[in-house]
Amino acid sequence: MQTEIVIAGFGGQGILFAGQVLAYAAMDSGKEVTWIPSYGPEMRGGTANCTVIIADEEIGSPLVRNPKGVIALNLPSFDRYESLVVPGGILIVNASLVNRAVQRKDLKSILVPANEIAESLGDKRLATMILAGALLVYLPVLPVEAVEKALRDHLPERHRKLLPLNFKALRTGADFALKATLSPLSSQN
Amino acid sequence: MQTEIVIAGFGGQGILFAGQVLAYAAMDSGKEVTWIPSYGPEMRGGTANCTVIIADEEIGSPLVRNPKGVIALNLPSFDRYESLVVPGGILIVNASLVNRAVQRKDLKSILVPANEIAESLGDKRLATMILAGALLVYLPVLPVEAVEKALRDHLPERHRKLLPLNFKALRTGADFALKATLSPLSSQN
Amino acid sequence: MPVRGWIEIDERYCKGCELCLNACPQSVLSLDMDRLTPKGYHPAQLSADGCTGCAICAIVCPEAAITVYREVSTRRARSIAA
Amino acid sequence: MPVRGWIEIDERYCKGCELCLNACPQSVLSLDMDRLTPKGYHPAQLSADGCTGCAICAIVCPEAAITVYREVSTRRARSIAA
Amino acid sequence: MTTNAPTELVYQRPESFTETVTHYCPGCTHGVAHRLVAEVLDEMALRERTIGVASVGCSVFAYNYFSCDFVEAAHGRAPAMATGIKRVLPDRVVFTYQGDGDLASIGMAEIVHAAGRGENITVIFINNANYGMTGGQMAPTTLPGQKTTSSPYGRDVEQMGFPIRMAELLATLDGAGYIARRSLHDPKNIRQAKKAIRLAFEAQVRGSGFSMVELLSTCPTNWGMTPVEALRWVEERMIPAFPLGDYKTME
Amino acid sequence: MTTNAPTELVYQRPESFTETVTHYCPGCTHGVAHRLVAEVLDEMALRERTIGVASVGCSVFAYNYFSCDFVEAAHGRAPAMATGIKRVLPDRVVFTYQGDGDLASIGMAEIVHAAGRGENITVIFINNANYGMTGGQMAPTTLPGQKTTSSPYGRDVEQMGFPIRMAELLATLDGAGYIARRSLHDPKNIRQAKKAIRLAFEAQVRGSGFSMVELLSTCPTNWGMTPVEALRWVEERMIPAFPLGDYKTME
Amino acid sequence: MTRQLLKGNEALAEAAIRAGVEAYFGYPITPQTEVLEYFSKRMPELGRTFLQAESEVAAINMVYGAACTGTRVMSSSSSPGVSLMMEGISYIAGTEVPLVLVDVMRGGPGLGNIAPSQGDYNQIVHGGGHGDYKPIVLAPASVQETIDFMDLAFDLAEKYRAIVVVLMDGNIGQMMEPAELPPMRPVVRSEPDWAVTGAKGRERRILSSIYIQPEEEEIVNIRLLKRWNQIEANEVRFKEYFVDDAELLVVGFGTAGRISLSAVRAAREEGIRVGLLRPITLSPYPYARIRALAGQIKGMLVVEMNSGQMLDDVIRAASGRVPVEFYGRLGGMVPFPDEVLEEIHRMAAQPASPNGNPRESWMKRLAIIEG
Amino acid sequence: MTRQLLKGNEALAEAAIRAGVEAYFGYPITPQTEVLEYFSKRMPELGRTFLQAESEVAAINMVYGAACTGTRVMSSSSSPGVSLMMEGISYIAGTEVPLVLVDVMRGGPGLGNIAPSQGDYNQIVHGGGHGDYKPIVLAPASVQETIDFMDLAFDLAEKYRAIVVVLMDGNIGQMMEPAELPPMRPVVRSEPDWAVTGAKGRERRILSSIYIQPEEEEIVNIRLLKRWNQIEANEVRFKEYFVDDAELLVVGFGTAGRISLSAVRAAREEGIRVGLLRPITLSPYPYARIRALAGQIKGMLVVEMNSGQMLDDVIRAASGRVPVEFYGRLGGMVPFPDEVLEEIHRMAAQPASPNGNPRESWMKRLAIIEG
Ligand SMILES: Cc1ncc(C[n+]2csc(CCOP(=O)(O)OP(=O)(O)O)c2C)c(N)n1
Ligand SMILES: Cc1ncc(C[n+]2csc(CCOP(=O)(O)OP(=O)(O)O)c2C)c(N)n1
Ligand code: SF4
Ligand code: SF4
Ligand code: SF4
Ligand code: SF4
Ligand code: SF4
Ligand code: SF4
Ligand SMILES: [Mg+2]
Ligand SMILES: [Mg+2]
Repeated sequence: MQTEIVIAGFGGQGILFAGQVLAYAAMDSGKEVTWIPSYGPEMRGGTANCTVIIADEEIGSPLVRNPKGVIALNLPSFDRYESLVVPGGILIVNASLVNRAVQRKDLKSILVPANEIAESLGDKRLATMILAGALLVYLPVLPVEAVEKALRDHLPERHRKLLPLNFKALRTGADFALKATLSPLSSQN
Repeated sequence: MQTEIVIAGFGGQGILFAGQVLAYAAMDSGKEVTWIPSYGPEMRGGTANCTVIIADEEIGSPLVRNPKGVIALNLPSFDRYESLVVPGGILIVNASLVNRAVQRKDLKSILVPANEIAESLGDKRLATMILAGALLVYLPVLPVEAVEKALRDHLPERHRKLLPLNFKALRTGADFALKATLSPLSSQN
Repeated sequence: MPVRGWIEIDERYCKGCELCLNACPQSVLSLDMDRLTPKGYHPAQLSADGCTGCAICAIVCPEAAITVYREVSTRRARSIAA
Repeated sequence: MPVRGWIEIDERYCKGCELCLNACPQSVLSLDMDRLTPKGYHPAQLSADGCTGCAICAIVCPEAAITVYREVSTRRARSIAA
Repeated sequence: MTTNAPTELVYQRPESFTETVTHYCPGCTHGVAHRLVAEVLDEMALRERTIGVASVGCSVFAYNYFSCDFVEAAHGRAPAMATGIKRVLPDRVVFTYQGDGDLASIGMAEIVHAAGRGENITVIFINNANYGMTGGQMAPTTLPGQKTTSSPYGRDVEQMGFPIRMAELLATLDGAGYIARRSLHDPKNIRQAKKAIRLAFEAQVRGSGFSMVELLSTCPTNWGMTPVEALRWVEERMIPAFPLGDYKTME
Repeated sequence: MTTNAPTELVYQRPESFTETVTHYCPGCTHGVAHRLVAEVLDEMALRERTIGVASVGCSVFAYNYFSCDFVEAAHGRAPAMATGIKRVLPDRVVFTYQGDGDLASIGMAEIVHAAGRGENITVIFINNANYGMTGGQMAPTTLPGQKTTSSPYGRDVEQMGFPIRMAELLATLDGAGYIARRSLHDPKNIRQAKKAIRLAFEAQVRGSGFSMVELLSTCPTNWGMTPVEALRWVEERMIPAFPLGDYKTME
Repeated sequence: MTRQLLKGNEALAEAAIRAGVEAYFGYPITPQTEVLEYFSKRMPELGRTFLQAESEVAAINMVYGAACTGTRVMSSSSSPGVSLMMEGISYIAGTEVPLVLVDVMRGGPGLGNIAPSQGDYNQIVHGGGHGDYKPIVLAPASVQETIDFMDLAFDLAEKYRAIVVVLMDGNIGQMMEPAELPPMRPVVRSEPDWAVTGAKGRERRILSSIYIQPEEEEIVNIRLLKRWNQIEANEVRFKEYFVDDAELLVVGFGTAGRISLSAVRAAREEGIRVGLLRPITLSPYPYARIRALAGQIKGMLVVEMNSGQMLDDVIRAASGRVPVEFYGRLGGMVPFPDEVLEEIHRMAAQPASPNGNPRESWMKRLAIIEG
Repeated sequence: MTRQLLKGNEALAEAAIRAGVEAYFGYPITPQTEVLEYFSKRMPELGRTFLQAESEVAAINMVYGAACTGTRVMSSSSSPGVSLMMEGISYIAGTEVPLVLVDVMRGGPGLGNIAPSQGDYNQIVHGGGHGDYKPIVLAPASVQETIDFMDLAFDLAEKYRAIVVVLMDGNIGQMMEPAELPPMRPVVRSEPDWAVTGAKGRERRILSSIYIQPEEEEIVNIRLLKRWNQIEANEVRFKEYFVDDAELLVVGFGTAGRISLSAVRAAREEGIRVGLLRPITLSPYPYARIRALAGQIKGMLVVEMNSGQMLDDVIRAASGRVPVEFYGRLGGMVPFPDEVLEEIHRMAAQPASPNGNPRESWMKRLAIIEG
């Protein structure tokens, strides 16, 4: 069993870190895992994404064309990955930076206004963590607790004070997802 | 027909230039010719030698193991080339810097105190030209006149005043050679 | 009475860096917290009266996002017309 | 009376460059035109009386070819012996 | 805002700029330096005969933002590349745009020799006290004690040496025609920076030899500051280490 | 000459020299510079803990003449190689011996950064106003108007730039501890050169950072002069362009 | 030891430290910079030498100097930076001092991009600096291998006084995976009998790459050649997957090898008898093993993230005994496993002729892909 | 035109001038320095650009800049200097501007010596800078050819926006021979449609080797590859001597080729049916011709002034169809014709097996020579 997750957006949105947290959680849960980033030359605002593969056995390629779960944090990422998610996969979209609806009908998708929620929580870099919370609701490859433990164990010392906020982001994202309109399953409005 | 001449000694003895003069003379006489130098990293006093090949048809290798004529201007060159001259070939030795006799019996050799003669002519850089004069007596691949013409046509402008001296050096070398004891032919004393 | 001026901020360029806010001597600039540019930034906006068209905001803007206009005083307007 | 000195020139090293000749304040050095070193140079030699052992030749010699000796004045000789 | 009074345009985006949005981080003063160069090209009407030489650093894509011809040099070699261009097209205006890693670290030989030769080019030198593009490593201009990703305990001058002041160093060379250091941290200094840039291009047009303007610039991202804090850091920390002024002028 | 009076040895070949005959041209003052270094190593008893770094130039075989450990660097990179050695063996004495082509042309970046870092090494820098080994091409130190094999019409400062004065340039760097320029053209200056070399090695032993002695030196062969004429050329032509003196001292 | 989630670049730096590296000299360049940054943090903690050089040219020459003292030393860089090291590498080869260099390749030529690539295979394996020398080249495909190969790299470099390049594409450097680090080895300062350390109580030593007499240089060249023969005899390494009964063989190194593994597994699930050979030493190359397998199988597929640079070596090894096909992506593009799987399908369906030009036919297929 | 006695290095410089080179940037290094010195004298006379750069790194980047303006420009260097140019060469390849570079090889690796060598064949032909690119490599064997190939070099470089290296050993550069120079071509300043010259009355132009999106870089890489295919199809050049009825074939380039010619002539005089193929383009390599000849002959002998670098290409071309043997001298040593003749004798007497390892058997023979 192998699950592939792509998180894609701009640099500065906390993407690489969120992916790492998932990877830590997977390793600590005894899984095989790879995390691989891909980024542009910009320090801020450029393309940034990462692929996390979680599996029960040794992982071959750390990259896949058709991931099971995608978090798209901006419009270019959404444009690029909507068509790539495996049929039946999950697509979590940052509605704050995406102004169009999901076209595909063969996957589960949710639009989450992550920037707004993050800003209401007090730090816009929480956007990805919120979306990760949402993803894990529909792609239950890891229990949220494992992710929280990973955060606790691996958040760099100097960011330790952000731990509660990150927990909150995860939970808020999950809550939002649970309450949200999942398209297309219950969409069409 | 191909004739190979090696001139070998220290840098600063006028070796490369003397070789070039032979090469010019050969070309102007309608022959094929190659001139190739080999030198150490020192500007003065290091190894310097050149190989001149004069032939009637297109020349393949510009280097040969066993030249027909050798001018050895110092002891290391003498040590190296004595054994390499082709049997029956010519070996012209600068007696000013060589303190031993020629061992081989199967070639013609002359010892010429070229430094002394050169100094007596007024410029120690004439040593090689003196020895070249001697060589051409026994290796008549080019008439002395052709060499003189080459000197006249190709001596760099700024050295033009040295023309008479160079002629003199050639002639003095030739005269010395004609008068000298040619070993082994008339040697054993 | 100070000259009256105003500015336009091109949201394609603005990255909400606040350098113009910080530099404006009239403190008439703010970020528009209700809007996000396509790159996810809150753009700067002219949010109060009092802009003099001094162009200081434009001088400090790293994105060349600001265009500055100014009312021409009667005297200068005349000389421009001439 | 000046101190008496003398020098030795190692012909392995000497290249007949004349720098020592040029520098010697007593002008007691010359090239030996009758001899050639293995490299083909006329070596320098002490060719007149009057060397003071001042070592100036050694200081300028690029080949470190020169060794300099000097007679010890009676006073200094005593102090050396002491 | 509308008005009935006659209006004038006080400031607009220079014509020597393209419409491309920069990739710079919000508040990074690389953008200000770009704008000043573009304004000078506009004012001197040089755009059509100017060739820019971008370097390797955050300004690697400078060629996307200027509407003149551009080439992109290897890391540190912009002055050599500019030399190649200027020598064969002496009537064109050639400028390089280089960071402090590019110019003062790997490109030290090329900048010193371009200045020494009095190469008739203009150099815009962005000193932001670190390597921005690669994530904030130590540069030759990093201040003593400054923490970077490759001097995590702060720049220890015993081990890593002292900041190199390029304007001073290059001013020792006879070939250098105009060399100045300016800062981009406030409107007044920005105006002075622009004047210096203009003088530098004028020097080139006149054929007065090598000209360089060193600009103290921010890197909010790698310094871990807001853009506004970063301006203050330039003023309070960088200027004392890199005094502003003219280091070489033509008389 | 024999005498019955007690005699003393006034001068002999230094112990830090091997018995190898140099490959230098007759009268070339590279040999004098070598001798001075060897004398200082003798006097300070450093031979057994010294590592020399030869460079690429006529002094490429320096390692044949000194009786201490030696390495041979790539052209211009001796300061980097010396840095590598000194960093891992900080209690050893490390010196480079470089020509002006090596140090001031291709090796500009390495020497500036070694000085800037205050690298605790000693540099013996032979300025002979040309590239000796390759047959007398123009160096960054070639004088205006000087003819060389690559400036056959004389160095045209408009095209080829001005001589670079390394001592002055490096003295702008905070990491430089001791920097001096001396000449080898007569006994008095040779003595002063030796003192400077001693000060430089002492600086290193004390750990005072980068030290360099620039030595004005002859190249009779490529200058087309006798060795004695060449000394005069140093005095009359080079010294005015490269003033002797201390450019950086420790206080 | 426990498994830790480690990034390739950081893992290799820590592995080098545990292998006793005493000095690191380098210059930042993506996607290798984390190596330098990691050393900048750890080496001072341990009282060892870290220095950010002014350039890659300086870095390699600092390494050269330190290596001459017999110290364990290394550098790391990425494609353009490695190009700048070529003169220094050649000097190190000529001086016969050990060198360990990590090269984390990115898309090229020129400034190119910072995406992972294998476009420098030829530069590192066949070309590079001037003169007759060959480096040992190790190609890890996982974070664990980067760790394991650092140790090996130092041992080989010192054993043969040779250059060892750990050659990886940006993926391997940037990827995080669980891996185990070895325990810290105590640093043993041995002084090899050639090391230049100051002639205290012994004959002075000289280290240099000059042999001004061609006769002497020839002897050195032959010594290097003979040493290389030993290396070829003893140090060839590779990893095989599913080759026992394979009819098709995929050959790929580093990330391309891993991606191929996914494709091979998928093909095996479909019942296709395909195996994988992943060279670990790209130099010395596993010629003999590939030649042997060429007798057993019906077709070979070489997969690379370049235009088929290793392909030429596989062709030479196969020497016409079996058709060789090629699939590559270029300039920073990474193939997905499905692309390789498709190639396997194609080859399983209709084997090629041994005399075809694999690069040409790949380009034709590419042309179709590219439209 | 009349025959003049010309030195290779000076002849090529004059030939470049007559071919209309407008700018030269270089740095002194033996055995290439006469090229630079010659330009320093002639270019100012003609009002063209000569500049001695501060280093080879600077020189190649100056050339890069001038090439971007569409100007005919060149540089020259020798082995260590060429190593320093590798980054710049890769940038030039990535930017697709023309480059003509003369490389007069000397003994290596490292500082080595200043004797003639062919030890950089692999560096120039197969490796060199980072990334996927290939240069055209021309190997003259006489002063006349150095002259003729300069013209060709510029034409090819501009036609294909490619890198052309004129690769010669020090012998060819240092040798004097009678040769004819072509007449002076008028300099035609054409502005190619990619040249960066100031955006006067036209769209601005950008020249760069960055393609930050791997997708774009891949397209560029493929464009380079396709161009290379054209070059391979059109530009292979070689010279043959006595091959028509040959049973043995000697393959050698540059000086090794000339020396082999002497040996082949001597062998022919003895009645041995031996021919010579002298590749002129080392890249693209005359694979097809060698493959064809491999069918005709009984054995091949590769002669090089290195450890058998081109040998690998000949083996690939022969692909096991004929035994290939090797003879080489290294590190600045130049074989004499009698050495090659002896090899021909040996091969004529007892042909080798096609499966032998030519380098190993050569080394065994060498071991005997070396004693
Ligand atoms: C030869 C080479 N080495 C290293 C790099 C990696 N690199 C890219 S940008 C950069 C530093 C740029 O810093 P700086 O010049 O200060 O510019 P900034 O980003 O700060 O404006 C480095 C080291 C490279 N591209 N090429
Ligand atoms: C990379 C490289 N480029 C060029 C050379 C050729 N070269 C050898 S010595 C030298 C110049 C030496 O001049 P300098 O440093 O002034 O020393 P000098 O001989 O004058 O003492 C040059 C260019 C080289 N060996 N390596
Ligand atoms: S300075 Fe420019 S970019 Fe920054 S907030 Fe103001 S308008 Fe926007
Ligand atoms: S023009 Fe002046 S007053 Fe108006 S917004 Fe800008 S800075 Fe403020
Ligand atoms: S200075 Fe030295 S080398 Fe020169 S002549 Fe005198 S002793 Fe001989
Ligand atoms: S010691 Fe003094 S006096 Fe004697 S020879 Fe030397 S320089 Fe002349
Ligand atoms: S990393 Fe620094 S220098 Fe680069 S764009 Fe961002 S703020 Fe500017
Ligand atoms: S060439 Fe010049 S520097 Fe070199 S040894 Fe001769 S005189 Fe000295
Ligand atoms: Mg910077
Ligand atoms: Mg010099």
